[in-house]
Amino acid sequence: MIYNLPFIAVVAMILIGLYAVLFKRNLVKMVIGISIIESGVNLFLITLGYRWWGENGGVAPIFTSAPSEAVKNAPESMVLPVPQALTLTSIVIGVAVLALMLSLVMHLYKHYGTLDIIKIRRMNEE
Amino acid sequence: MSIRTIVAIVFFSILAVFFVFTALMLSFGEPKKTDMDDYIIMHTQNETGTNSGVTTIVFDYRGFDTLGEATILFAAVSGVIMIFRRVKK
Amino acid sequence: MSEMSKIVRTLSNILFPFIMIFGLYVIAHGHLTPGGGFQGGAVVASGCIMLLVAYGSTWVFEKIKTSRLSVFESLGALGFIGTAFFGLVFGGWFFNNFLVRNGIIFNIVPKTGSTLANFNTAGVLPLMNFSVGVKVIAGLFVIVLVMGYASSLKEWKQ
Amino acid sequence: MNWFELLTLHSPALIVAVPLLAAFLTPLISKINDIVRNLFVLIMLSITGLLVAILGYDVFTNGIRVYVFGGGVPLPSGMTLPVRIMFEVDAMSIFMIIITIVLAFISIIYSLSYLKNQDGLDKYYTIVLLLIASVFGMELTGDLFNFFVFLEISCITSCALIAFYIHKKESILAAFNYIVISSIGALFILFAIALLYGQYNALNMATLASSIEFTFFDKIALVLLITGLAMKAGLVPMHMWLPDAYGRAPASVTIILIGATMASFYALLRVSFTIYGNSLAVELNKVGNSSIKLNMILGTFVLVLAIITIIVGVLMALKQSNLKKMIAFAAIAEIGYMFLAVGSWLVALNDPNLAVAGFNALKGGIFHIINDVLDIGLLFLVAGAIYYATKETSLNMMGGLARNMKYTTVFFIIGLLAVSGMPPMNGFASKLLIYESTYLINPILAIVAVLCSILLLAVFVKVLHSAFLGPEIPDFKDVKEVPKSMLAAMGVIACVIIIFGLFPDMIVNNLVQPAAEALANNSNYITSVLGGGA
Repeated sequence: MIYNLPFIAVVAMILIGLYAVLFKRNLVKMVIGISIIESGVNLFLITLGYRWWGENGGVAPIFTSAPSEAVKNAPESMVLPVPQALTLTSIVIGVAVLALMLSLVMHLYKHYGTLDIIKIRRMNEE
Repeated sequence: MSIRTIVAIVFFSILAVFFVFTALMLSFGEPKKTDMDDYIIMHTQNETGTNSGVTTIVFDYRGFDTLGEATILFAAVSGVIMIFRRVKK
Repeated sequence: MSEMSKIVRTLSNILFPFIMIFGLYVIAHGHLTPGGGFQGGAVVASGCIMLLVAYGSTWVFEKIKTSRLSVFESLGALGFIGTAFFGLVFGGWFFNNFLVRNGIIFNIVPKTGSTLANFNTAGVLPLMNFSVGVKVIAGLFVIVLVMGYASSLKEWKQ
Repeated sequence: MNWFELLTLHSPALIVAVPLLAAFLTPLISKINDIVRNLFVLIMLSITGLLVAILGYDVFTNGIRVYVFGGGVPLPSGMTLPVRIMFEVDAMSIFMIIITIVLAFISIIYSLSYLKNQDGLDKYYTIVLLLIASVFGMELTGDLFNFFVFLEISCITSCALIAFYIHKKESILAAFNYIVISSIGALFILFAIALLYGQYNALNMATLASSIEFTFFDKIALVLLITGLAMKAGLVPMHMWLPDAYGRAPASVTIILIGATMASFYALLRVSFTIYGNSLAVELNKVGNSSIKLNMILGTFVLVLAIITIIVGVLMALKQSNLKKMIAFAAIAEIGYMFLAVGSWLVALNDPNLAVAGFNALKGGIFHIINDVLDIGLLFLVAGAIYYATKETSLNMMGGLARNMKYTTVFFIIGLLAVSGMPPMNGFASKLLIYESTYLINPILAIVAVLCSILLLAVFVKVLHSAFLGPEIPDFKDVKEVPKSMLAAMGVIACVIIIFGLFPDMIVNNLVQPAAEALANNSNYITSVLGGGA
């Protein structure tokens, strides 16, 4: 029923984030745009690892709380674990890049007094 | 409409076409090949002793990625401290 | 960021232990339930940042030196890479899980389903979880503390 | 198993782990005092240098070495696909690691005196060690997602280092531009890796290389990977961050940034030749009777961009007044030469009569990586020395420095001749290889390349005249020579340049030749992981 709705959501997030980075003039909005692209790509990684099973979908690959019939036919009933591990890494990368960019934006505001990238570039020219 | 925005619009539209095409062509819910993940799901308990499939990958099968991730956090923290080093009372 | 009102401070005092307990639980049971070093560390760090917001960054900055926090962070990172080097020394390969089945602690292989005796399993993983948890708590808290304190100084308010 | 075999067995992992361990220890050790910290960093770097030498000797004697993290055998029992992360070291990665360890040594020795009176130095050395470790990781790894993680570490660390002079507002802006562009590039690379994982459920480069059948998604993944990596390597349409980043960072940081850019160039080679190596001969469409294959399209695309890069790099270099930005634009032109060599090899891949010329072009391109790194590195060290002595970067303020900075002038002349490819220096050897082979493929390429190289010579002679010769400037009268360790760093590079220039075949035969062969055919790259399966 839901065909590839998640992938359309992924593309929407990536394009919105790209729009914010390319066309917005405020520095903080550019940083927000990059984190939107980041979460879009993370969603793409997660949705690649989904596997449909039975009538109510795949089960998380954790054996402590998995229902008994899911554990019996184990590999087919469980969702792929590798993309989830990759997304963990990519989320932490997003946090690190965000922290660095925001500290640079604070310094740019202290030096140039404005958050508008066009004004900053003009001030930087002369 | 400066040249910069025109170039940005062209770049944006090319990428938009690429991404929309990939989204429409991909099939959700039935991955083509899954043998690496099946191996991991079946061998988590007796090979690494954990019940959680994700944590075995994060710390044992692909532990080196997590070491890279820890260095990324370490680099970001020392980068931020280095950038704010002139902040004294 | 200046100090919050008395009510907010007392409430955050009450709430802080519960957030810490939950965060440490998520770190400790990383190899059984979903979660682990990074997620649990982020929860505890959010508890600390709640205190930072409640008490104002100027007061917290005097109390906690950033150099001591970065020492904690280096120790966490050393714990993690040290466990990897121990894997090289004992288990023969870098990042080898040498405690499963033949180690002294954390060496049992768990059974499916949530039984209480499962904590003592999964070899190297709990050690790595603890060190990464310490590292994430100290790291995230230092970032927000330094940014908060810098923004409260005169020169940043143009 | 005595300790030497043990060290060779574990050397790929230790080459990345030792700098990481040093980076984690530096904040603790720098609490004692500065001398101990500098000594500690140098000792750890020399251990890594020893490991690089051991691994290099081992790979050149008995072929590709695969190191599996956490397990022993690449393929777990009863599986055809590897599960764990693997380091795969062949002759090309050894070539790149040698460049990185040389740059790391020179940068640390140079920064001992160049940044002596700066504050925040313990964090500086931590981040420099992390950058060195991440460049090593990018060049050694055999796993695609692991490459992305190390690429991201090199992004963050080089952005923090570019913003080292926090009191200068231009360097903060340069760092912000750099982090924005490289994080978007890295996200495109991650999207491409996710696409490839979705198709083949494999992240290992060798497994991907053997199982790729160039479907629709592989085309998109190839496009995204090439744009992301070309953005990091500084190809024309996305090169705007490079002059600011190289120009505003301290000179010792710029040396390692050049190494990081070369690592992205190596990754581009690795992706297009090893992972997509088997599908380069896929026939895309037919024109008349001749069939247009992927390598023709990719080759012409890279060649066109290379020519534009060279022209833009040289012309912009003419216009600059800031010495460091001028050298940065010259660096862009040099990257254009490497892409020229790679593009001509791609174009000449399948037709028999041009095969030898194509392979010579690839050898010239790879040899040019190490030459360019040394020449541009030397020029940046000279620019740093001038800044250290006179606190002046714009050219029209300088003059008559030759009187009391004799050694720096000699090093500048050597660097000047090397960059523009004059005979005694190493630039000539590799550029000659590139000119010969591209001339056979398409004469216009060689003509444009030679002209731009002469223009480059004109640019730097202008710099020589305005900065070093010329009349005595009153306020530079008491300028004294730069301290010993900076001269030593520059001297080492100058000697290496002259040695490479006088005996180029020594380097080409036993260093560049195996690297080019390792890159040209990916068959033994695949078989060493999948065990003869492919």
